[in-house]
Amino acid sequence: TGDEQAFQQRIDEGIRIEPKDWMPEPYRKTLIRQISQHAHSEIVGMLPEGNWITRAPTLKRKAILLAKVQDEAGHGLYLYSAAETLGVSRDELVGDLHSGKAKYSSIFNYPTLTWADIGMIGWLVDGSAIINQIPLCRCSYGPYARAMVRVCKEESFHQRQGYDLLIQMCLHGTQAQKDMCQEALNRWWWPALMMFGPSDADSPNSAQSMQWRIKLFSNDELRQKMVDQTVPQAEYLGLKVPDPDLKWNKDQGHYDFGEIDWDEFYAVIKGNGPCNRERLAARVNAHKEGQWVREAFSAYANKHESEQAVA
Amino acid sequence: TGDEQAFQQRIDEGIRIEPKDWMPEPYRKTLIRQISQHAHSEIVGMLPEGNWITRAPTLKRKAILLAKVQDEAGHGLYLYSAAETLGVSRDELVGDLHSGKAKYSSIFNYPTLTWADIGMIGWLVDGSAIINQIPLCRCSYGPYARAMVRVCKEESFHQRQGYDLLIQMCLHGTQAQKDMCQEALNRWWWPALMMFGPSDADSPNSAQSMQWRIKLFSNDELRQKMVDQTVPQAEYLGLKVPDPDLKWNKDQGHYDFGEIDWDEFYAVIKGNGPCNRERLAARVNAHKEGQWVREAFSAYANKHESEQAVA
Amino acid sequence: MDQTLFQYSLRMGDTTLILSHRLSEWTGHGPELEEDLAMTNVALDLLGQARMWLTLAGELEGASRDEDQLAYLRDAPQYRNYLLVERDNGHYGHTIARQFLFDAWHYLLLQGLCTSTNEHVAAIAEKSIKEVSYHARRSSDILVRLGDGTAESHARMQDAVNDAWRFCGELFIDDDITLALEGQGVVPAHASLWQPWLNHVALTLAEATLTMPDPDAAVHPAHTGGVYGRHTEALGYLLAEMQHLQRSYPGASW
Amino acid sequence: MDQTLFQYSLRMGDTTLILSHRLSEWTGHGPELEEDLAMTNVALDLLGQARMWLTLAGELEGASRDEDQLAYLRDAPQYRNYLLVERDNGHYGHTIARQFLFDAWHYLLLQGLCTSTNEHVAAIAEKSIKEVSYHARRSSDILVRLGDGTAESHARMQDAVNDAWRFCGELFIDDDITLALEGQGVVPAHASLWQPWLNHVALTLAEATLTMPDPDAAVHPAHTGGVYGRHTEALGYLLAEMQHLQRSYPGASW
Repeated sequence: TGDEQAFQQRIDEGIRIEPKDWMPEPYRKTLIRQISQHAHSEIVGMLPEGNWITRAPTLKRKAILLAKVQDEAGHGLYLYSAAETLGVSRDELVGDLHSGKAKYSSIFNYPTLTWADIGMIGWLVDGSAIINQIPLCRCSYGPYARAMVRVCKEESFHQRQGYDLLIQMCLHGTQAQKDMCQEALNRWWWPALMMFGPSDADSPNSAQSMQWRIKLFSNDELRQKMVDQTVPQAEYLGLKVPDPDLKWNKDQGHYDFGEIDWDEFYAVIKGNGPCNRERLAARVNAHKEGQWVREAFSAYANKHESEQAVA
Repeated sequence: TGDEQAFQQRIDEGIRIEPKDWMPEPYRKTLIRQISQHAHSEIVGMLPEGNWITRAPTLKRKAILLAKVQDEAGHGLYLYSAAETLGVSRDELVGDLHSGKAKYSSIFNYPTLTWADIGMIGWLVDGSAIINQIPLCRCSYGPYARAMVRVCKEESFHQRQGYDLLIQMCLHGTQAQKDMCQEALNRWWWPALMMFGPSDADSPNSAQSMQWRIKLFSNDELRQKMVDQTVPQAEYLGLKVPDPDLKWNKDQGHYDFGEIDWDEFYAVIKGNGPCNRERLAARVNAHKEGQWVREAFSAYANKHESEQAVA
Repeated sequence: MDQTLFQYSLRMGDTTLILSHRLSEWTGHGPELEEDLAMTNVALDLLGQARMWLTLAGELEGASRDEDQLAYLRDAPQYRNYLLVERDNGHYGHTIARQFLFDAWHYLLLQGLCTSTNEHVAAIAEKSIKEVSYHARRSSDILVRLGDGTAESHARMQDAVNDAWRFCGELFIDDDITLALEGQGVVPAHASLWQPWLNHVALTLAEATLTMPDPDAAVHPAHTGGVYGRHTEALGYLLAEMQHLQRSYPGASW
Repeated sequence: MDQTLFQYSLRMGDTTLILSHRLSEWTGHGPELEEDLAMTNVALDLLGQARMWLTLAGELEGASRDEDQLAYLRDAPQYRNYLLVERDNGHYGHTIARQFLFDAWHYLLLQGLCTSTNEHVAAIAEKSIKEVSYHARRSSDILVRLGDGTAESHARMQDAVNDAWRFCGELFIDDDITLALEGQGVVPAHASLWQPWLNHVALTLAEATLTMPDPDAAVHPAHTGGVYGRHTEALGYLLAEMQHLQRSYPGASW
């Protein structure tokens, strides 16, 4: 249709789409799914890191971690707001999360078992998230692009903090601390690579999303970027990346790396990761336990609104 | 009446009263109150010690503590059974505990704050309990007297274990461990003395109970016995009894000791001890959370009873 | 004065640290996202204050203990926090009631500390009072909305206020430490905060349609002793969790 | 063989110790007094078994670590227990379902260990199996009564069995350690216990009017790794609590 052509032309010209602009229904739906998944990931992502707040080993590290998890709640808020500009309510989106209909990033279905995991999440998980998200600062939908600018700025701060935590443990720490980091890297490396999603060959919706400029690089391109960026950082830390096939490819100017265990990837997506049930249960439980609070807030608001109306 | 005279005569002759024997109503009521309070004390008493089971410092100490708390559950069971011979049900008695109508020993309203408290409970609390209970092995009501024989045997074992724990900490321990014991004694000494109840002058029901031989010595006599027995044990541990007025009275062959803070005593009885609410809440909560289990047990029993009747 | 002020700084440092810990237990589990954020924010503020107090305490003690050694290497009997802040969170209403009662005291105390003759104390108080004035506004606001919300929330809040009440009196008790420091103009007498606190609490509870418990019932000897290291059974578990890493890897730096 | 058997003894010692710890959390909080007693009794038995296994482990290791050093001075990544036993207790039905599934495996394993070519292993197994045969009878009995009790208890038990199921497969996995020991007649192949276990579980669940989950769903790589130190998030908290005193007063004896 003419609308669609005009819409695509604006996108091709790099003009931002804003909430009041006409947009094709599939564009709207895809964006809602993508933004809300991103929002849910921020919220569920509070749990694995939150797991170490009460056990952080110094007061400074505790403050950094608390502030970081608080930032994630903030990201969740902007992103839900960005999704709401597309005509859905936060309640609907949260309902979809709790019913299991909506997804969130599978990485948060892995457990945080030692303090080194907090470093790994900052370094690898936030690192991968940034690589995924920086292009989205230039995506076609205005509210999403603007949310991403703010998110990326904070994420890159988080990533540096995570790496700093690991430098402390790996370069200035005891052997036990170094071992803890290596063991954590062994657990987090592959899940972090999986964060970029299936290989391009298995990613059927990518072409449309790229045309709409809500996806700007292919999964495999971004994954390669992450590997290339991260391997030297691991070397600096003195950690061994748990991939026997990893090696520098001089001709390509890239690292070659081993095959990802896609069975694991799909198992976690289907709900069979180590913590899927625990994560969802924690969110559902918080919501349920908080019901009386939310009800009281609205009862109070209604009461005092009507009082004001009378007065 | 003639019944009453015959009853009193049997008691005076040292003949045991058994469940099927005639007994005056006030005797029955007083015994129910006394035995059930004792049973409740065993059950509530599981909580302050249970508080350290998961934190016991060695596996051997953990095993001793677990076994001890288990014994207390067992004592609760015999004592409820002894009370049931007087025509009340355990459910009624437990209901009275949970509603706050029935009392239990106030000592269990004090918190266990360090591992040394586990030693203090064994040494001082079980020690006082034994002094209270040994005479009851000869009391006039058969089922109660027999329960007491078994209870006292185990309690005296517990007391030795508690004292052994303290010997380890005070005589073989570090300065920090000794300090921990002294601080614990400072908190437990006076409440342990209060376990014997108000002074004889303020203990109006004692005369009748003595006549019935369900109380064999006065509160003050028993308290004096406890002090005389315990002070040398404290000295052996190298601990200072927190009573500036304590001193050996050569003429009397007893220790003189300071005035008990009866305001504290009555405050705790009235519900204002450090842990009254927590203790009762823990019991009520366990009962409430266990309701579905008890209901299922009886549903199963009913179902399979009727099946058997049909077959 | 140094040892007296050392003790007082420990009390303040431990009190803010433990309350921060309790609030941080809500992170990721709040009743709605905005509450989660706000609660974490208060936890962060209190943690920052705890670090200032504990650092000051370490300097005054003169035994080269830094904030982490003080926070992570003392067992419960060495902790000096008030009992109110160490209690389990309970449901959200319990947490809010505790926070409301604490914030009102904390704000009044910091007002007094802002004019301390000790410049370190005054500086900490000035930095803290801006944060705490927000805490107090927020917890009062939520108390009112929950108290005057639904029948259920009203009942829960009344229960929560009643339950926390008996731990409030301890905040207003003076002893050798506070009296000595008051004599030097370093801290206000804690007893002097009682009447303004009670007035504020009475007004806010009334607005929340809640009944204020008997003021006399706020003080009971059974619920005091935190500042001398006599705590409730809750603190040991909290510290076991908080200190596990420092205790398990002695001498490691993080 | 010593180092292989050291590893295996740690697995058994840690598994019985952690389950004992979980059960002991019920002490004083059980649904009725008889259950409280019985649960504590099982906790005590398992603790006794843990002490035998850890003492054996310490002797085999040859590094002079005793049962307490092994129990109290290893952090979570050094623990070798199966994941099933470290999970939070949940409600009583969760605890019973876990116990039933565990006891059935434990009993079958001990049967095999009773004929071990290693006399220490055989001796521990013989002492343990008497206790565990009671545990298995008791947990089956309660499972049946709760499964076939009320509609509520039936639903709770079905949920509890489903929830624990995915952690069962790990118990039957063989690796270098078990295979090496099996080759020497020290332990049975764990995989050999699967079919008898499944048969027993199927019969008991049927009697309890409960549906057995899909056997294939019992094994999933995401829920294995305990014996290599990859645990769930629950274990760290458990150990922080359990080890606090030993960690806080290093070198003290108790």
